Parts: sequence; structure tokens; C-alpha cells
Amino acid sequence: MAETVPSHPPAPEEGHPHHEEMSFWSKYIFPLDHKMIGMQYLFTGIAMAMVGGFFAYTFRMQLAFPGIEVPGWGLVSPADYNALVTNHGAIMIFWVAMPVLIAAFGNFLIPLMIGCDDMVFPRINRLSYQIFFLSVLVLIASFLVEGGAFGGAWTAYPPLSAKAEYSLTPLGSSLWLLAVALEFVAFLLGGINFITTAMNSRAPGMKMYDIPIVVWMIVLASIMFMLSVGPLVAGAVMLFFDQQLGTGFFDPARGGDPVLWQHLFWFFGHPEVYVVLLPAMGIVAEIITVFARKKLFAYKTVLYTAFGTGILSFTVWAHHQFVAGIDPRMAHIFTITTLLISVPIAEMCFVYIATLYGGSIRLTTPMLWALAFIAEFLIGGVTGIFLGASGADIYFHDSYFVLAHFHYTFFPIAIIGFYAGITYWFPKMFGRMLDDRLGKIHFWGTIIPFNGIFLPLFILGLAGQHRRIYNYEHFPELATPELQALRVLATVSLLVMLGFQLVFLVNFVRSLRRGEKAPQNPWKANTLEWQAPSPPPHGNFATLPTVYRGPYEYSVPGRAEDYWPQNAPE
Amino acid sequence: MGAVRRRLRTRLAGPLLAAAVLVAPGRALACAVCAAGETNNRAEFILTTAFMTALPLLLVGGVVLYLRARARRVHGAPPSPTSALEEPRRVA
Amino acid sequence: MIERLVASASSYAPDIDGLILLIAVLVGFWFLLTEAVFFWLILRFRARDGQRAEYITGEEKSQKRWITIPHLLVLVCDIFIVVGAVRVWYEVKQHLPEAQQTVRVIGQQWAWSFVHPGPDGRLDTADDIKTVDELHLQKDVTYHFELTSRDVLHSLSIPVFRLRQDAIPGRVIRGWFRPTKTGVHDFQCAEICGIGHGIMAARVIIETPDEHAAWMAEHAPTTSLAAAAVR
Amino acid sequence: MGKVVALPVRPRREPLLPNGVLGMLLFVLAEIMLFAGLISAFLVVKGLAVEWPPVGQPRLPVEETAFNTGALLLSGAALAWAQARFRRAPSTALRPVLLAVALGGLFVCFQGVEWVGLVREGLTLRSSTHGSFFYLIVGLHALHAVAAILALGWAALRLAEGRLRQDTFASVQLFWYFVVGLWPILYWQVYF
Repeated sequence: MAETVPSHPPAPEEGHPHHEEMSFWSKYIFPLDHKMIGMQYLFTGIAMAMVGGFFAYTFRMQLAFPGIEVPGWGLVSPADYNALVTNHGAIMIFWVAMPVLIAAFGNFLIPLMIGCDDMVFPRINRLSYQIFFLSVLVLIASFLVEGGAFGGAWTAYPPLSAKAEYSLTPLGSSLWLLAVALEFVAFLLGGINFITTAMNSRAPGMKMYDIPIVVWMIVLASIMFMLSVGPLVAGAVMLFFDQQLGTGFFDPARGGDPVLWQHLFWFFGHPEVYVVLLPAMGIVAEIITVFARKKLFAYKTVLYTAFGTGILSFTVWAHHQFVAGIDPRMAHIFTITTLLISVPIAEMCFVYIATLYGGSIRLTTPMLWALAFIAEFLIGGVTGIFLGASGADIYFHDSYFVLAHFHYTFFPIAIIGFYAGITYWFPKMFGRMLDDRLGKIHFWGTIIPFNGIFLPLFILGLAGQHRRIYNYEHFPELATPELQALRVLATVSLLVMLGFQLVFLVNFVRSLRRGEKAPQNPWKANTLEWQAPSPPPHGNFATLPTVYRGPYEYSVPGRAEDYWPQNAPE
Repeated sequence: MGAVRRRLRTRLAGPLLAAAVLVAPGRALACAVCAAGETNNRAEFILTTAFMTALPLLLVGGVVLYLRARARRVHGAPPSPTSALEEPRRVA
Repeated sequence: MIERLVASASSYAPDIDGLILLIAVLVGFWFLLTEAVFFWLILRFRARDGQRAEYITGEEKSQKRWITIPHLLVLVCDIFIVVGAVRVWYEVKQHLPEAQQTVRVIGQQWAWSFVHPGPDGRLDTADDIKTVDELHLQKDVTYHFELTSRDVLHSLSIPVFRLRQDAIPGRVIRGWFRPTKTGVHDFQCAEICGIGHGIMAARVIIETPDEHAAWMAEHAPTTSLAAAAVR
Repeated sequence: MGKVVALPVRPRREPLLPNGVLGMLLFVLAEIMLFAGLISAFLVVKGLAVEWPPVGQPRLPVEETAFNTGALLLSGAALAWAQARFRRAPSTALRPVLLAVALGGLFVCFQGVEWVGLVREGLTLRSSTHGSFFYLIVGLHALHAVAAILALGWAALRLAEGRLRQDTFASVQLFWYFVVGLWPILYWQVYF
């Protein structure tokens, strides 16, 4: 239902901040404030990232040292292994990347950056988180039911996922599907909120080209998500019917078509990549401009490339199905569109690199993360070309090469993007500074092992090894000692990387309580969120700001200061 | 926006033409692989692929055009600075 | 470069390897160049006391050149890659040379069954040879395969052939290969198919004509009586 | 860079579309894609079948449903009429809104009757993909219709109390037009 009455009146001209004291419940558990809902998403996302990381640790231990008792899990059976990889993928994409990059940063940043007091539908916003939280509970329940958790890969191809006699998880697969569907509903509601807010609630004077890139990117991502998710929800309902009501939508024996699911799934699945990529790109744009003290090189070009990516992203999805039995002629078209989409993405990277030219670069922790994003994402981008080219995909499809490729895109997006954003906005979110020294230790301790994990996997993929095989000892020819050594290297790197994440947690918790008090604008940034107090009170601004200029006016000649806030009249 | 569309049109036209050329002889060939797949819903697969690919773009395009038209109607011919979809006006 | 990791044993394997090499060269060049420029910029423009950043909008033509030219070059490289990819794809998947032999490949949870034509060279006759997890092929013979599945999706993936094709229940997918080197090679199911996915191994055994004939003679259901009875 | 334009300071910008209408519009777009996915799936599976409807399955009652379709379209027209009257004098719009609700209700009830008949003839969710798709697509549409009728009923209540705002009314209308406009497409695709 559309909600037309704002839950609290628009902020009066001045003297807003004295809201009546709210109870613990209405402040932290059922909040209407966009910042608190953002925090809820953030902390749920971090908790889920720990779960996903733990899964990765468990199955990588099994791969490196087949058959050992993994500390913290025990023996990894084939069913365990399938469930672990399936849920690692699903959690990292649906319960980490989406909530953190879109929902947490979107909720926190959009109203602050466009200079208004809250989302336009605060109650729908709260409902969105509640549905999301419910989806988390359902997902956890899917591990506890009889038969165990779903293990048919995050793509859930039927007939394996559709029939209990094939998957052997009669309840786990249905609950998993339900959790995913609920999660989609949550983000659909959230996305509608983001788009409407950004359209209708911008501060006076803020024109189209005065909107910070990160807001644009989250809005575009929400539009793409909204338009791509429908067919998958349709498919999920059909699959659920197949599982629980005995229909035969995907059952060839009863007139159904198993390839149909792939059709519906990848129609969503590929735009989804760009749905999470764009917000991360936006975060990087904000950070690079601030710490290079530079105006963003060709702001409009970034926008156009984002539009182009959005349009093209709907036309590339069948490249996941090259060898899945589709019409071989379709592969030509999708090869062309897939390689075409490399153009806007490459251009976006060029813009960011060009922004550095002539800058005055300060290598603070957020800047290190933002730069690392570009450097690492480039690897993910160029290896994607191998997979988009139909002829080469015949060999690489479903191999470790694919796995390494998309981890080189998703890791920068979900993890590096998240760390960039959190280290940059932490002072605004919590009113305290993070420790820079610990932040840098954490940075190097993450980036170096990250490459140690996934570079070896490219070689395994080139050697023709496949994903989702729990023990390569069954393939004596393929599992040579050299290749096994690479697997061990990847696992050890993962252990090191996970260990360094503790540094972040310590830093986070310690700074939350004892960090140095953050000034209002510690980075001397232009965008509106830094013109609100740290942390912003309910209602955000004492006076709703008026915008006079674009967000990236750094180092303007002839000014004493090298920054020029968007709301400064002169 | 006009510029975007123009650029996209020129950028997309070539590859799309090439695609059409590539696919057309395939159909004429009636190659053995295509026949051996032996499913009678190939046409539907291609049709729905095209349909689902085009539909979101048409929807968004339609909404954007509608909003532009509405912006013109509400704010008069040169859109006012506070409308949602105006072109930026930089005062030199 | 792949040959150093996996042998290349089909007629089109060198083409796929060549395509991968082409992409690696084109893309690798741009990748290294971009990263080099990127790190050079970071080092060159580190913050120095008393020095302000330049104010560059990037909107002017002379500045935009710096991103439009690279992006056009990317487009040009893309065209080369597309042409290469389409050619290889056409050869492997879209065009089907005349078959000398046809084998049937059936995936099921969690084994591969293969049906080889017997001495009469045709499938669905009494002398068909059925094997599990062992595919016997003769060198330098063009094979068609008829791929299907009994239950869930599987994927026939033979690294030494550089071949991959999903098996779909209810459909028969036809493709081809031509082994060019003798030897015994592992291959695996490449589409997750349940808890036994990780043990769904099979071997392809490529033999010389003599060896192949000997194998066939040994395994064909030889009773000519039975064959006669069927006829 | 003298981009300093004196702008009037207003508390909030005037939106091009009111929040509720824009939000509903976005929601409807997502719903259109949902049904597009279902229709695509239906066409793909239908294309796979040698005979449609499958052997032993009843033909769908095209003629009876044509009457239904008429009722639904009329209800859309009634709502458009209500909007025209609402603009002049809100209180006069109540009767057409109630008419739209009644016609919508008629549609849903007739669908129910039809379903009972079809189940008797042997078309069930599990009898064939034909049945599965029929009940899934038409059922999902019916669910939307029920939701929209409830929303319209709520709007009528507010209208009777004199508290219905134009933008709220517009967003409810938008949803109802979506339900009405979608039906002929489903009718054409699924029944014929």
C-alpha cells in the first residue's frame, strides 16, 4: 500500500533536533529513522558475512586437506560440501552484498546526501527491513530442518532443486527458496523507497547533475533490480509449486522444461551483478574525489556509462547459458552484447583513473580501499572477457576460472566496497574516528592474501578443473600434486585473510566506544551528509540545506579552502 | 538525455546489424545441430528472450518520456530549476 | 599455454586454445597498461605540502580525449575478440561435420553411461557396446555424440577436447568431436547434480584403430545368433 | 565557474508525481515484469507441447470468461468516471467507486465459479502443465484483484468520511488499472 502521510512532519525551519525521547524498542528495534534502519541492515549484513566467511573457511579446508576434521565443523560430507558452497554463494550475494551496499549505504546516505530529513515512506522502509530479517530467519531455519540445507548451488537449477528425490533435501530447498523470495520482496520495497525519495525529496537547488554519484548509482541499481526481479520471483513461485505442490513446471517428464528456469534465473542473475556493482562504483567515486582533492573527471560521462551499463545489462544474461542447450545461434548475439558491456565499465574505470591526474592524493585508509577496488576490479573485468566470448567459454564454463573471475568482481564489490564505505562514513555514522593504523594493517592483511586465494584458482581453471567438486582425489590425473599445492596455497591465504578480519572487528568495536570524537566534516568533503552533525540526529539537519553547486568542487582556483560544500552560499 | 540516446544508437547500430547478419544465415542453413536439439519450443525461447530483454527498457523508456512530458506540462516549456528532470543550466 | 596444463586431444582444441591466447594478449596488454598508468598516477600525485590539486572538469573535448580514445580502442579489441569467438563457436557448436561414428552419452545420478556402436557401426542394434564411466574412441574418427540425461542436469566436460555441453533430461543434444591423440584422460561432470556430483568421474580412452578394433571384438555382444535373432 | 544561482528557499521541492503515485508506479512496473516472466514461461512450455491443451484436458471456458472480462473492463471505466467526478466534487465520486468495487467483486466471484467447474472437469493444479499454469497465472491475477478491491474499498471508506486525498486515490486507481489492464492480455494468452 502506498503511504502518503509522512510519519513525522517535515522539519520546521529551525530548531528541529529536540525530538521527544524514544523508548529502546521504538529507537533501535522498530525504528522509522532511515539511519537506524541502515544500521540494522549493516549489522545484519556483517553478521551474515561472518557466516558466509565461516562457510568458505570450512569448504576450503576440505578442498586443501580432503577428509580432515575441519576445526569448528568436523568432517565435511559431500552433502555438507554442497550445502556450504550453495549457501556461501547465496549469503554473500543476497544477504551481504545487497543489504550492505544497497540497503545499508542507501538508507544511510540517500536522505543525508540529498538533504532531506527521511525517506518518503518510512514505514515501508521499516517493513522492508523486517521482511529482510524474516528472510534471514527462514534461511537459518533451512539449515536446521530434517534433510539438511539446500545444496543445489545458488543458481538452483531444476530438476535437482525441484524434486526431493534428486536433491535429498525436501524441506531445506523450499525454505531456501522462500528465504530468497522474501529477500527480494524486502529489496523491492526498499528500492521503491530509494527511487521515490531521490526523485521527490531532494534539497531545493539540487539539480540532476548535482546529485552525488553514489546516490545516482544506488537509484539506478534499484531501478535495475526492480525491473529484473519479477521474472525470477515468478520462477521461484513455480519452483516452489514444483517442490511442494507437485506441479511439473520444470519436469520434462510432465511437459515442463528445465531450461526455462535458467531463462528466468539469469534474466535476473546478470543484471544483479551490476545492481551490486554500481553502488560500489559510486562509493569509490565519492572517496577518490575527496582524497585526491579533485573534481570527478567528466561527471556526466560516469552517469552515461552507468545508464549504458543499466541498459546493456538486460541484454547479456544468456551468456550464462552458452553451453546449457540454448539455440547455438543465440550465442553470437550474447557474445556481442557481453563484450559491448565491457565498454561502459572500462570507461568508468578510465574516468576514475583520470580523476587521479593532477590530484593531491592522500593515502588514508578509505582511499587505499577505493584504489584497491579499481586495481582488483580490473582483474575481474578483463577475465570476464574470456567468459563472455562464446568460443572460449566452451572451455571455461563452470570451471575454477569462472569462480576466480567472479570473485575478482564480487570481492571488490562486496568486501572492498564495503570497507571503503565503512571506513569513510564511520565518523558520520557513529560520531567517532576509526583508528588509522589498525585500518592500514587490516587493509594490507586483506588485500595481499585476497590475491593469494584467487590467482591460483585461475590456474586451476585453466587446467580444466571444475567448481563444486568436494574432493579432487577422485580425479588422479587432474589432481596432480602441483595443482593440489595451489589449492593449499589458496586455503592458507584464506586463513590469513580471515585472521586479519579480526583486526577490523577490534578496530570497529573499540572505535565505537573509545574512538576519537569525530568533527562534523573530518575529511573536508563537499557532499551534504558532512554538513550535518556527526552523528546526525533524527531529522538530520538543523535547517534543511539549499544546494548551490555540484558535489565535486574541490580545489577550485581562487578559493582559500580546497573544498566548497554544496550548501555553502559563497 | 538526447545525447545519450544518439550516442547509444550509433554505438549499438553496428553490432546489432552484425548480429542480424550472423543469425540470418544460421536460419537458412537449418544446420544439423539446430535440428538435432529436437525441441519444438526454440522459437518460443528466442521470442521470449527478445521480449523479456526489450520489455524493461521499454517500460523505463516509457516512464522517463512520460515524466519529461509531464515536466514540460507542469513547469512550462523551459523546465524550472526545481523540476525533477530538467537539463542543467550553468550560469557562466 | 593451456597445453602445458592439460593435453590437447581434439581437432578443435588448438582453435579454442588459440582464441584464449588471442584474448589473453589483447586483454592482457590493456590490463597491464591500465594498471601501470594507475600506479604511476598514484605515485606521481601524492599529496605534497603547499601544493594544491589541479581543477580539471574533464568535460572539455581536449580532456575527454583521454578517456574516449582508450574506450574506442577497447571497442576495437572487442571486435577482434568477437570475431574470433564467433568463428570458434561456429566450428565447435553450430556446424556439424559428417559423422563417421555416433556415440550416445547418458548422464544419471551419479555415473555416465556410454553406448558405442558395435562392429556394424550403427547405434540401436544388437551389437551396441554399453559401458559405464568409460568412453572408448578411435583416433582420427569424427564422432557425433547424442547427449541426454535420465534425471537432473549434468554436463559433459572433457578437458582434453576443450568440450563442454550440458545434458538435459528430456532432450537429446547432438554435437561432435574428433580425437587426435591417443591416451587415457579423466573427465568429470561439470554441472552440480546432487551429493554424488564430486564422484561422477569418467575416463575417455582414445585408441589406435587396431586397439579399438581389439577392444570392440572383446566387448561386443558377439553372439551372431542374437544379432540374427534381432534382425 | 560562477554557478551561483540565487534560488528560492523552499522547505521541499514540488514533486513531478506525488510520492504515493510514483511509488505505486514503480511497484506496478515490477509487477508487470513478474507477469511478463510468467507469460514467457507459459509460452515456452506451451511451445514444448505437441498438443495444447494437452490430451484429456478440458478447453478453457472462453465465452463465459468474455463476460467476466467485460465486467472487469467496465469496472475500470467506472473508476475513471469516479476520478472525473472526484475532480469536480469529491463527494459525488462515491457511487462510481462503489460500482467499480462491485464489478470487481463480480469478476472475482465468477472466476471462482468457473474454477469450481474446471476442477470438476478434471483440470487441477497437478493434472498437467496446462492446469498448473492456468491456476498459477489466473490465481495470481485474482489475488491482485482481491488486494486491489480491498484497497478500493478502503479508499471508498475514506471518501465517505471525506478524508480521501487526490494522490492517495490516484495511487489506488493506478493499481486497479494495472489489474484491469493486465487481464485482457492474460485472457488472450492463456485462454485461447
